[in-house]
Amino acid sequence: MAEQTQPLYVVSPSPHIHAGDSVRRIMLAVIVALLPALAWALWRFGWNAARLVAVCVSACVLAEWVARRLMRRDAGIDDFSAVVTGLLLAFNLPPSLPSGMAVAGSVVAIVAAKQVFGGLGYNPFNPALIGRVFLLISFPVQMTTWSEWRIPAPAPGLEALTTATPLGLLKTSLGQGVMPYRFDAATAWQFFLGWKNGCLGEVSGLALLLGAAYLFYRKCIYWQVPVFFIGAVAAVAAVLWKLDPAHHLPPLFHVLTGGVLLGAFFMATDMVTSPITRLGMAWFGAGCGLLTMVIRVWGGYPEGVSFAILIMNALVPLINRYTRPRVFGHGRRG
Amino acid sequence: MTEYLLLILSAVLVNNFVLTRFLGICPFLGVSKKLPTALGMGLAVIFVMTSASVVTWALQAWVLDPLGLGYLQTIAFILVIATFVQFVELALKRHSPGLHRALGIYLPLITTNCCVLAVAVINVRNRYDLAHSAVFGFGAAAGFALALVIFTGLRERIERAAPPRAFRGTAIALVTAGLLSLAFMGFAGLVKM
Amino acid sequence: MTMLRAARRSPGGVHPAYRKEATQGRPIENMPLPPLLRVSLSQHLGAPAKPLVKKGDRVRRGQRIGEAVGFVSAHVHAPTSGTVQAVVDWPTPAGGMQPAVEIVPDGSDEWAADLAPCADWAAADSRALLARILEAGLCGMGGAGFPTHVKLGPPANKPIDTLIVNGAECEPCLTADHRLMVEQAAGIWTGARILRRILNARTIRVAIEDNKPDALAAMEQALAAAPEADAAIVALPTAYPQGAEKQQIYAVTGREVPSGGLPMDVGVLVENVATALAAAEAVVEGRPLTERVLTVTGRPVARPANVRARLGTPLSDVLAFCGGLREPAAKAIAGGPMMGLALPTLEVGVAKTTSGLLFLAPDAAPAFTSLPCIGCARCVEACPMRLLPAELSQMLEAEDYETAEAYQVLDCIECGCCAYVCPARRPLVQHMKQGKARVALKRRQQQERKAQA
Amino acid sequence: MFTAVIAIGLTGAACGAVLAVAARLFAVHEDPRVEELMAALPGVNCGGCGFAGCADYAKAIARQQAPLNLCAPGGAETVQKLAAVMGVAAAPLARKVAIVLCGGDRQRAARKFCYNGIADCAAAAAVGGGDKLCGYGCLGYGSCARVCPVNAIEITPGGIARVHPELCIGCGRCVRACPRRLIHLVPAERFIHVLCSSKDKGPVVKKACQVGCIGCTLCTKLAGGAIKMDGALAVVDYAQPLENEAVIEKCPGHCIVKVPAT
Repeated sequence: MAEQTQPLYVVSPSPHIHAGDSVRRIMLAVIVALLPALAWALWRFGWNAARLVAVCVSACVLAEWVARRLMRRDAGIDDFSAVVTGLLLAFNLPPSLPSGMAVAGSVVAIVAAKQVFGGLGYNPFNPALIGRVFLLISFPVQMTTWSEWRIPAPAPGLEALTTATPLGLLKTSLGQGVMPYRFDAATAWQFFLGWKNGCLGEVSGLALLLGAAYLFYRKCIYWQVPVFFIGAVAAVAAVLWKLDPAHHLPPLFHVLTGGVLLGAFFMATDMVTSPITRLGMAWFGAGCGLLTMVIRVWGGYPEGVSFAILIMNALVPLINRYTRPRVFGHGRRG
Repeated sequence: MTEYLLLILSAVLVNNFVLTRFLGICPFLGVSKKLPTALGMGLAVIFVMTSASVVTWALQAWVLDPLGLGYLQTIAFILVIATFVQFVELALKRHSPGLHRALGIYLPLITTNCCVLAVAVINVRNRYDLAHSAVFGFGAAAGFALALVIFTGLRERIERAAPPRAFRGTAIALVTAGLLSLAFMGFAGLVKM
Repeated sequence: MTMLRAARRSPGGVHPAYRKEATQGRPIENMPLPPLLRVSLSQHLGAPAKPLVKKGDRVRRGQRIGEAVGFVSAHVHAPTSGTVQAVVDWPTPAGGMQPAVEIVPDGSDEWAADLAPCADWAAADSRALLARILEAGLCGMGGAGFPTHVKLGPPANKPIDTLIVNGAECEPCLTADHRLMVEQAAGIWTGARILRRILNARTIRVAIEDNKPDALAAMEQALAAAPEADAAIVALPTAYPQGAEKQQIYAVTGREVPSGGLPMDVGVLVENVATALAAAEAVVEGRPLTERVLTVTGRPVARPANVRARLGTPLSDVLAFCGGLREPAAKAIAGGPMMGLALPTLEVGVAKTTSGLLFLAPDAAPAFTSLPCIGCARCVEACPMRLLPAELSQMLEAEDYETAEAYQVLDCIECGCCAYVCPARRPLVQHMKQGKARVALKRRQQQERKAQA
Repeated sequence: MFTAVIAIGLTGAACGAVLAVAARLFAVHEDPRVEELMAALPGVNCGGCGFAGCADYAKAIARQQAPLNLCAPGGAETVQKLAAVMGVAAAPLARKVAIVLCGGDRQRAARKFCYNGIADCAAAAAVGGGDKLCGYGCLGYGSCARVCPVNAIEITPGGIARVHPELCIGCGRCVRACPRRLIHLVPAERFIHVLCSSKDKGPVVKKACQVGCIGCTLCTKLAGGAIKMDGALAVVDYAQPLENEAVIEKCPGHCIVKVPAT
């Protein structure tokens, strides 16, 4: 009937061409986008940053390799997703964190938050954030010891060194109704450039924005999540600041401090754990921003970004279900 | 009025009965397969817990305390809760057999649901008056329903996941519930009780 | 007012490199008769035709050799004069086995005078014209293959006011329609007028993508030469799937075909330019459909070309006419790279719906994998029907057909945009096809059970 | 102590009264036998009886709309229990196991093309008519193995489905799952089978597979009526006994095999 004219043809369902992107290239793009923040962290925190990043990335990759072998699955480390998780986890750690804890956080992030569900694409929660929250709750002291930074004192001319983060100061001093320091254009510029302490990756807003621009260019993230996230933070902060300027700082402060920029552009936009419809992404971002401010202003922790994103990750299946676009040919006259 | 609001807020978010106090885990795992069933279970639990709080408070204040029978608290409470659950089961069987069949064994199991008994006992221990008991009962049930609905959404997602053979089914559900409660810890200290 | 812009931009869609340079400048070449023709009796949607000839019969070109069976079917005609060698079951591009008539051409190519040519078709009654279209065995030549006479006979309560002639040819690599528009623009306009006469529609719109400037110019000149009331050309922005029926109707007229409905529900009808030309030849010259133009292209092909081949010409002969393969090909595709059918063998005859023969070298044929979906939402972005391919494919993998039906899997037009952009290279279109088949089967079973109860 | 008994007794009485009223208000009639039938069924919910699960099958029996011997996994003793509940005598059911009537794995059956797509038989069969040259053969993508509730079907390294008779409970899910209808339920004790389902003629089968039935009809003579010809394909008629092992050696197509009976 059909003799073999030449080697067997490959037969597959349509389409037979492809846009060319792959999971590996996306993960590489995210890594490249993280490089500016990494460079600033190395420059700002020196050896500690290098140590932590190396420990986290290698621990994550090793944990993934071992987990995949135990689960007798293909060694999935070639898609660099473990490297991304390691980098993002390191960016969420204080520079002085001991390496042992960083390894523990990495193992929890990769095994408990990702591989136990079957690997990349099945995890409902952002692995790096699970690792960070696990460490924050297990080792509260080590996770909240920071490096020093020069504080613009309330009265001009006075300079002081402190190891508390801008948000930490806000939480403690505002408790007694005292404004920790004046927050003006110069301080805002100082915070934006990165002259403050905090976790490795969240210090320099400028570096994060550079990375985010690259991600937009490579179409790895959509604008809905970051814009609504930062918008919600700014909106809530603005309302509170208007109502009671004595006890609240302006919205620019809340956007430039803590993990908002890192969270909005890199953590909340993680493809696997964010909604797939544009409307859903908007709700997701707004939810993250709102919860961040609720925890920061009324909650027990000085920083709420990690918890906010994790809680919104839990809501993603419901968001996806209720924000479906109107199918072509339905609705108006369908 | 804000006091009641704070009470509800603390019962739903800060000390969520399922995610922070780890009560009512068996219906939480058993009924979280399909969203409509979970919603049905949530409403049933809200009805039972709110009414049980009121009646148990009355029982405690008017019967057990004056007669000094505090030690019979558990038996009396369970008696009342069982009656409410049986009442709900008969009503559901009559008015929505679909939901009744979907909830299956988990409807009568509300009797043994530790959330219901816990809310009654907490009301008594915290010396809440009638209004506070009812509000706290409603808040606790709302917290349970919220956690159940969120978890059902997650459960439908991880049904499609491919965990290793040892983790399939309830094991992966428990891991997810653990991570969810980790996330809910963010609300710690939200309300200064 | 003969050149219009698109009324609306249809949602979603992708922009693949359209790789038409190899053949868009080359005029159509007529292919000589092959040693053997294998004419399939199932070249159209609907029931395959019933063979009228048997082994040893002598046939002439245009003589009917296959009778349409039932309403949705089409006649099949002998592509040339010769003797019938056999009537045999043969694989079709889709892989099923259907009857086919093997004819050995005798080289005289003598026409059978079955259909009388009628030049003044404007005077003829529209029902006679429709009968001629049925007689000529026309079917959609864009790729679907829906019998044209069925399409041109909508029920009375569904009037058609706009006829759209589809010259978009949004599939990359294919240039058959493009060359037809450049070389036979007048014939296409005649065909369009005939179709409008049959439908007594008010407006004619010829939709062409703006990446074919010479085709736009040729069609505009032909229209200027013989001006026509309420007829215009619409230059659509180049995008895939601009040529899909529902998307083109929305882009040209702004109307949205309802889900599960047909274009006639919104008073529109779409016909391919090749079908319009074939209608003109059937009516004016009295010639049934016996040949068609297809693009033979792809890096492995020695001499890519647009070939006018007789229906039933084995694709291996068409390839030989184009100089054969100069490097091994991994895939042979009937149609375009986005919606074409990968062929197991080249021993298949050219059908009325074969718009192209594309060969992909091993490095240019990306493979599907079963990697898990990472929720990057690019397929949601690309889907022209605004479905959620990511969610649907995961549901269909878990065989949850109820939810898939609720997520409107039946509205999927299998255009391939989602699988084209999916970074995890998942076979999304295959998931959709399987899902649609299972959901349709489930609905049929429910109807049967309801009918019994 | 006395007041305790009175207090709790009164509370109990009050609750009892409330429930009594509620029971009458929400009365719902239900056939008591359905529970008993449910208890008798194994509860595998495999759908082998053609109903959506044991509950539906029990309801159908209670309404006398279904015979008692449809439950394959339950086997003979379930039929007895159901008969006891309904007070009716019922014919015992012979145990059946599934078998895949195709032997041509990757080494012995030629391929038509390299398939690239979902690893599922129904999906693969829809693309280009299946990647095996033989249009009737087993594609080996495991749709049946995934559906089997007791994992009795194994996909051999050669890429063909093979049923382990000792594990099979005869529920029939694999029969419905196979897109090429290659799996049949046969009596468990039978051990001679024609492992081919190709209706093509001899020369076509010879080119497609080394272990295909070429329609030589030799086995029908030897088996004396236990094997009949369906066109060019030899088909075992399981109603008739078949013991003659000579068929196995004599078959030129090597497609008649001895499968160890359980």
